[in-house]
Amino acid sequence: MKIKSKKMIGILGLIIGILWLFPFYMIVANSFKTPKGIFASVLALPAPATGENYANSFKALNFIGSLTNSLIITICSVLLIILCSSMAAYALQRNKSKLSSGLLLLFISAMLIPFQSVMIPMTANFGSAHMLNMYGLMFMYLGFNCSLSIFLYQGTLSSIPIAMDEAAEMEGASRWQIYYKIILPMLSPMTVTVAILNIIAIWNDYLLPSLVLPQIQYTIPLQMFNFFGEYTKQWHLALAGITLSIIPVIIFYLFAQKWIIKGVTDGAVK
Amino acid sequence: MVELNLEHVYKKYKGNKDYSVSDFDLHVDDGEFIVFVGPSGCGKSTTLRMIAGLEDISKGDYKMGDRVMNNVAPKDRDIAMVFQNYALYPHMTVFDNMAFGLNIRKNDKEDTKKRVEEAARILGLTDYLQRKPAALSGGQRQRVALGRAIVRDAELFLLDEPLSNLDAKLRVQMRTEIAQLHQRLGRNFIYVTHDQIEAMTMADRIVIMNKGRIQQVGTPAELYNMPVNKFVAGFIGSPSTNFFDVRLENGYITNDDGLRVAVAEGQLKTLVEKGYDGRNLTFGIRPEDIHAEEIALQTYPDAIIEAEVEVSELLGANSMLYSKLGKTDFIAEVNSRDYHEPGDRLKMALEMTKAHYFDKDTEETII
Amino acid sequence: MVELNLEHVYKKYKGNKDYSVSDFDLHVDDGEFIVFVGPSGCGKSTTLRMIAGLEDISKGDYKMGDRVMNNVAPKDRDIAMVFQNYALYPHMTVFDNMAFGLNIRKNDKEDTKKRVEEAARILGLTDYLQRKPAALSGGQRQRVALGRAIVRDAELFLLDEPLSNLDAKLRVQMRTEIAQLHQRLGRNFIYVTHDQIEAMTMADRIVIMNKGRIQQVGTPAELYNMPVNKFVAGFIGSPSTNFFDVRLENGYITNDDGLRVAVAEGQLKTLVEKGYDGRNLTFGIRPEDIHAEEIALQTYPDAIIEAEVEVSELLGANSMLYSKLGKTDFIAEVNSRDYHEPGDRLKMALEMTKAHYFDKDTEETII
Amino acid sequence: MKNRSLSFWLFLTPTLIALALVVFIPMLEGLFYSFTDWDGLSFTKVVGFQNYATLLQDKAFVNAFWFTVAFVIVTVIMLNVIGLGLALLVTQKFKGSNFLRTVFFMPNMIGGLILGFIWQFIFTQGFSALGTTLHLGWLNNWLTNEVTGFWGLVIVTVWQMSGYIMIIYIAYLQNIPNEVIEAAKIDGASAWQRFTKITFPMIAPAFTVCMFLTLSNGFKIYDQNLSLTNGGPYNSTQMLAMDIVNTAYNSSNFSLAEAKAIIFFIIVAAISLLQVFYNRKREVDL
Amino acid sequence: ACGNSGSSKKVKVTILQGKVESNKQFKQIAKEYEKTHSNVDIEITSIGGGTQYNPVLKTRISSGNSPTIFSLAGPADAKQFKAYTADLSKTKAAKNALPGTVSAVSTNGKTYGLPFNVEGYGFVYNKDVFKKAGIDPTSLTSYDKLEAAVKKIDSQKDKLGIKGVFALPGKESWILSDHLMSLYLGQEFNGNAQKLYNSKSIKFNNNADMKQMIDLQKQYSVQPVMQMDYAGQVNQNFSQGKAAMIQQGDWIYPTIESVDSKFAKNNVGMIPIPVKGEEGKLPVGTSLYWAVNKKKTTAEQKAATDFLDWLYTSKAGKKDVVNTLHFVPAYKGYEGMKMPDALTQVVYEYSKDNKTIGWAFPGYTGTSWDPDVAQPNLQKYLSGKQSWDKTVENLKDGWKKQQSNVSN
Ligand SMILES: Nc1ncnc2c1ncn2[C@@H]1O[C@H](COP(=O)(O)OP(=O)(O)OP(=O)(O)O)[C@@H](O)[C@H]1O
Ligand SMILES: Nc1ncnc2c1ncn2[C@@H]1O[C@H](COP(=O)(O)OP(=O)(O)OP(=O)(O)O)[C@@H](O)[C@H]1O
Ligand SMILES: [Mg+2]
Ligand SMILES: [Mg+2]
Repeated sequence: MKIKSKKMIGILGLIIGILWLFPFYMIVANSFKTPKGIFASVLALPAPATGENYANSFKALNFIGSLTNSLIITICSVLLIILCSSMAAYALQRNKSKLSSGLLLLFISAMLIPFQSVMIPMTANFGSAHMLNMYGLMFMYLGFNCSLSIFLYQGTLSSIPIAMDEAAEMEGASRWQIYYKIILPMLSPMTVTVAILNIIAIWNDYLLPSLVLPQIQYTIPLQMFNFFGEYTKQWHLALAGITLSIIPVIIFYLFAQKWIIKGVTDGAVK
Repeated sequence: MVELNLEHVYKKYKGNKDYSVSDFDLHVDDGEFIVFVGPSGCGKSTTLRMIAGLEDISKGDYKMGDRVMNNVAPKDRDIAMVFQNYALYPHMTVFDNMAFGLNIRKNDKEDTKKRVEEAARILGLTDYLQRKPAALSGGQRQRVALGRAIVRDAELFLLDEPLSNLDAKLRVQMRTEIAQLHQRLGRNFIYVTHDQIEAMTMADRIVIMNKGRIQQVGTPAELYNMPVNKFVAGFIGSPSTNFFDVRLENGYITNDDGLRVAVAEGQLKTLVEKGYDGRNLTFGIRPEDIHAEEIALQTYPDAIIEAEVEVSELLGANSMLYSKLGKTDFIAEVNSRDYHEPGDRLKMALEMTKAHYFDKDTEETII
Repeated sequence: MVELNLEHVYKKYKGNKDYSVSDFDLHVDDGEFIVFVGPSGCGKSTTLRMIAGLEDISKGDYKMGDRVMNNVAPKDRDIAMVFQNYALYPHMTVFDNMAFGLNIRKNDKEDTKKRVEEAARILGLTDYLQRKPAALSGGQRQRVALGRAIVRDAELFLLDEPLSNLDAKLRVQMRTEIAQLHQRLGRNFIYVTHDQIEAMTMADRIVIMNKGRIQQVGTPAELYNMPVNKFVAGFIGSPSTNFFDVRLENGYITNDDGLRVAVAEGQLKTLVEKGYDGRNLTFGIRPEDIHAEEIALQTYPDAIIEAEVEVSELLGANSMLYSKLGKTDFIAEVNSRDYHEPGDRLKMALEMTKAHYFDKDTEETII
Repeated sequence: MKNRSLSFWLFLTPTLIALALVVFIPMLEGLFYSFTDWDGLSFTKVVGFQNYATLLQDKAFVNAFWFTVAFVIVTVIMLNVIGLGLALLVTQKFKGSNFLRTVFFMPNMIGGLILGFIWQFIFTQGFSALGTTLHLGWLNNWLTNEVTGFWGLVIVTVWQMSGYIMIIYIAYLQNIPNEVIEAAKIDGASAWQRFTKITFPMIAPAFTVCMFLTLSNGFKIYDQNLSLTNGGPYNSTQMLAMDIVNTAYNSSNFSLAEAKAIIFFIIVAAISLLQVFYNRKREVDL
Repeated sequence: ACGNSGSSKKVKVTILQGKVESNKQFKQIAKEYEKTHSNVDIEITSIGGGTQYNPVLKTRISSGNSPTIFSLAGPADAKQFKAYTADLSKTKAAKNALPGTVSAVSTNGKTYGLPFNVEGYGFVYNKDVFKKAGIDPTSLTSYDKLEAAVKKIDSQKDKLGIKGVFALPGKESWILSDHLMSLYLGQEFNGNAQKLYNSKSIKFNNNADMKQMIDLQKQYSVQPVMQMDYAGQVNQNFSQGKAAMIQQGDWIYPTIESVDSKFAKNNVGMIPIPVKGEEGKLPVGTSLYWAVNKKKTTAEQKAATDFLDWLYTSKAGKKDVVNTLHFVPAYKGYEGMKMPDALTQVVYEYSKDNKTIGWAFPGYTGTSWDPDVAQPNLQKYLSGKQSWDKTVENLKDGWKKQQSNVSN
């Protein structure tokens, strides 16, 4: 009986999964088609298949260079976000006062501000500080994305028993040590989640880097927009480019999953 | 030299109506081994947590020597603590759990390793050093919690029921280890336990609490022999003291259940002097001071009751007779050699010199 | 009618090298009260969890009557369980924690309320019904865990050290309540404890385990009086049986520590018959079978040893003498009336008819 | 941690500074600009509440508002139900559950424009092909009117975001101590009962977070709107964010756009924070 | 022409422009220019996607990081960036600009932008289909002739292998609101965007003609019209021979070519849309202009104008304009050069022959009337949700309202 229901769940999952994957089938299938092939029938399999799009897209995107930029920006920003926002969330969650709920409110409300309304004043300010570059961008990402991360961390922190802090405190650990040695490792499933969500957001971001980055620091999405002219959209190259650019993310995700799956807090306090 | 002073300490948790600890006043000498005992929920852990600095003190002062510690951060108090609920770090191996406090203090790596391995050996955890707490049995986890404290060389050790989940044999062993540690380090230990034998054997002094208040502080023998009130008399010793409502008349205590025994001479004098003659009071006698052997019946001819055995429990050398005298239940601990069936009516002799008398209203000890 | 059968059950946790439970084979009759005892980490909880269906059985079958239960989901087994680590629902009040199992079964609301309140009364939790577990003391939490089980009317009760965090008095009380519950419901109970008194007084049969294997199954008296091996003899009874390495020669057992006592007659015959004459074996005697009173010395003139007392512990009526005979440590439980100082050299009489003898290699009991 | 303690502030400083510089200070500047005739570069005069008066009569803004509200209601419900459902599905231990996680999350890995392109083809060609073979009329002519435009947006959003929501739910699900679930099993709770009585209450923080996220993202949604319908046909599927952007860039009316953004912020903040507070009340500290 | 020498320091010219599809080509040209002008350093950034360009330019400017040269899309842009646009009327390129091509960005005799190029639109047709149908496309000089031809083609759809005579992309509202309406509305303003931009009201007298043209295209288009976008129209239908003609411009050539280069080379042609009173004239205009940042140093401004002059008037530059950028030049002096493809050739020839009408639509594409009023109303009519009369009324009212608000 147990086995049977497992199978049923598996089959259900498979059906939903196929439904979910269909658009990806379209992306990948069309990325192997000639421009003519794409529009002859978008739904069909590529016939004949060509790898040319990938070669061309690779060149046009300056793939190695922009991949490097994307990686540097994404990795640094995400590390910064994880560190700073888990710290902040820890401070806020372990302090039960009006002030900290007020601060939390402030953080949360920052998420509601439409980006477009701060975009111009913000970049103007950063520009006058000569910070319109990679490093400025990382800092901006911290500002824009820390709220969500804090919010996420804050929620899980309540399930890390305060006894953990207390035990470490008794052993003479400082606040920082408690955070760094006890809390942060115990948060790791959430950290992986936070990392994934931020990586996705930053990896794909177009608007903000387009305002901030000098051409030499262009990321993949910025290069990708060269395929989207006013009238002519080079879908065959864009689709190949997309496929190329999500591969690193998928690889990361597959690794990260192992982490998420490994629930760490399982019943070990007592 | 470290003396601890708890001066009229109170604690009320947020959201509670009542104080969990009230007017807790205790002086602990340098190097003393103090044991807290008391019924579940009486405030033992709370007191420990205040000493550790994990709970704010609502009122009163906690001092080390003359220094008021109320606002000192826990990490600066140099305390090793075993939590009642272990509080193991789930993401660390057993080794790392035990080494954590030492690593934080930048203890020499080699020395840490040596100490942890030594502690693991003592605790029988050597095979488990690389496991995470989730893959341990209950008792193994508790030993890790204990290990975390014993590797440390702290100013003060707080142990909250560190052995409750261990088997008798291991418990005896651990008791010895803790006693040795105490002797070796000469630090103050405060130890919470529900195990009377632990309390009796380990403590320099026992603090017995009830409903957040200290009832009595004293050496094990003092508590056993001179309880200050009915609560202490009833709490110390297992099974606990039997109590009978009686009336003192003409040197005898009597009641409607058919109890009529002569009060021991010296005690009678005190009772009469204190004006209890002709009044109701509570009479207490321990199970081990009730005898059923022929020889005892002969020795105490005017302290004999006839009771009915309801249940008889064999506990090795002795048996517990759960008995009834009229409406009052009591327990007698008698030699197993004399076998008694449930349902037997049986003569028992009370060793009246060991008896205690309590005021019926205040429940204070008269003698 | 429910009989439980555990047929050669094995359990290996993922990631471990060894089996945590091996070849566990037990038949439980309808309505029996079984107690599991054994050293920490011996596999008691694991066995319980397999019976509950929380762990997969690696090998072997668990049956109720004739029905193999291995693949039945826990929720369909109709079990009430007290977890060693409580496993309270943190988001529910004490009331809701206890009522949960009944509500799930769509028990009548009124009845649920009545039952929970009754349980709370028994457990002394009436004042805490509206609190969340986080605001309870350790013992109170444990009582909630117990309460969750006792409100239920399950087919099978599994209790994993349900009283370890309670004080002696409350523990006695709870013991009685559990015994009454067992009587009233007539269900199977499996009970894990480290408390020998609990084991001895509550069990119909005791299962004693070591390193994942059953050592012996029997009534308390059987285990106490007829241990099948040295492990059982050493484990049952507290303090535990004293063991001496000896050599049987001419009706006497002797060793280099100066032990030389006559073997009791009946026992000697058996020993010789089994061919142990002139061979080394292990001699065991319980602390309570070692006496220091004059009268005993006179009664057992050819079973006298002279030992040195190292520590003397007063435990109410009796005292424990931690003593040394040559290189061998042992404990004697003697009457407190005869006071002995540490350092005293003392004559003690061994009650040789109560002695046990074990094969030196197999550690099996000879007699 | 005491809030008078140094560490409390030290832990908060980096994020507070970043937030101030990146969000709040520019926001205040924007607030100021909304009272001027700012054109994105400079302003000539302060006009008081004129922009706010204008926007109240702006039919496009009001239309966008109601369209967005409807969209938010539908997607918040669907995303949370489906996201949580997927999370529960893939946290069951069965073969391929890990693979499925990746599958459900993958839509997040591609950005807005491509998404719109792909889905346009699914709606226009995939749907009509299906509609013709199955003789289902309603599958034809998608995205050509307000209703199909609306549901098209909903479908794309759900397809994309539910993996996102799933991830968050998974993270919280993983945090529930196993022993509590075991206790519930012993208490006889069925899978569904375990979910409603134990799991769900214990992941209440996740629910709060996800409600908030879906709510605020629903209001702020732009990319999908742009790439799938671009507000069309006849601006019937134009949502608030797009209306604001268009006001700013297509009509070069930056100060009006700022005013709209402020009003928009106030509305969304009121709704979302109300929701957060309502939900936070039900959460427990363990 | 040489930059100013003397200073050994290189002059940096940063360019921000909105024609992404030419990004690569511009970079190549810049590199070539740097080779012969060693003291200039040119950095080109291309931003595309319509709404994306404008915010980037604004943030660049407001953060003190403004480009030396940037592109403008018409009078509305010119007005917005007035404070930054230098007068270019003295440049060689401006002097050589074809008549009318700079009027949209000129005020009071000052020129603030130089056209990238000229573009033209009309009906791009499939030569093969027309031939098979037996129709000479050049003969379709009036609406009636067009209608007759359309009906004729439509009647042999299957034989011709097409799905519709037209492919009208209902999703791309600018096809109607910008290109088509420009023809009918623009008549009131002689095709002058600047005039239209400044007018308080519009009469739109020729609206009935426009309706006729919309209806025709809709009725004989590949269906469903409202589902079709640019890619559907060009890539999917026209380039694959599924539509006989589409209303589009010369800019679609690269797209067609990328789909089927043979088809592009042999099969495409373009005829003017037959508008009453403007028969035989092709609407030709400019969609992007170069502006030079007046806030930059004179040296930088000089280097910038030098570059633009070089590009459009030097021999090497001209070659690049035509052969690298595939632009139809908006300047004089390109006589005898062959345009790279069939469609640009058409445009070039019409403009050479002066058979053109100006683009009026840049006069409203930068205003909110276009996206907020014109496009939705026309789409409503197209999808049958609104009558034509109501549509026209809304268009007129909307314009009046907007222009009274602007009140400059
Ligand atoms: N989840 C687990 N994963 C791996 N090993 C485990 C796990 N749980 C228990 N063990 C191991 O299995 C053995 C038996 O454990 P079990 O919990 O059954 O012991 P126990 O008899 O209940 O002990 P205690 O009295 O200390 O609770 C122990 O050695 C323990 O380390
Ligand atoms: N965090 C808390 N919030 C509110 N009340 C609490 C809290 N912790 C303990 N209490 C209450 O304070 C009283 C004393 O608790 P404490 O934990 O000190 O008891 P204890 O003596 O350690 O008991 P036990 O032996 O059961 O562990 C109890 O009645 C308990 O319910
Ligand atoms: Mg406690
Ligand atoms: Mg256990």
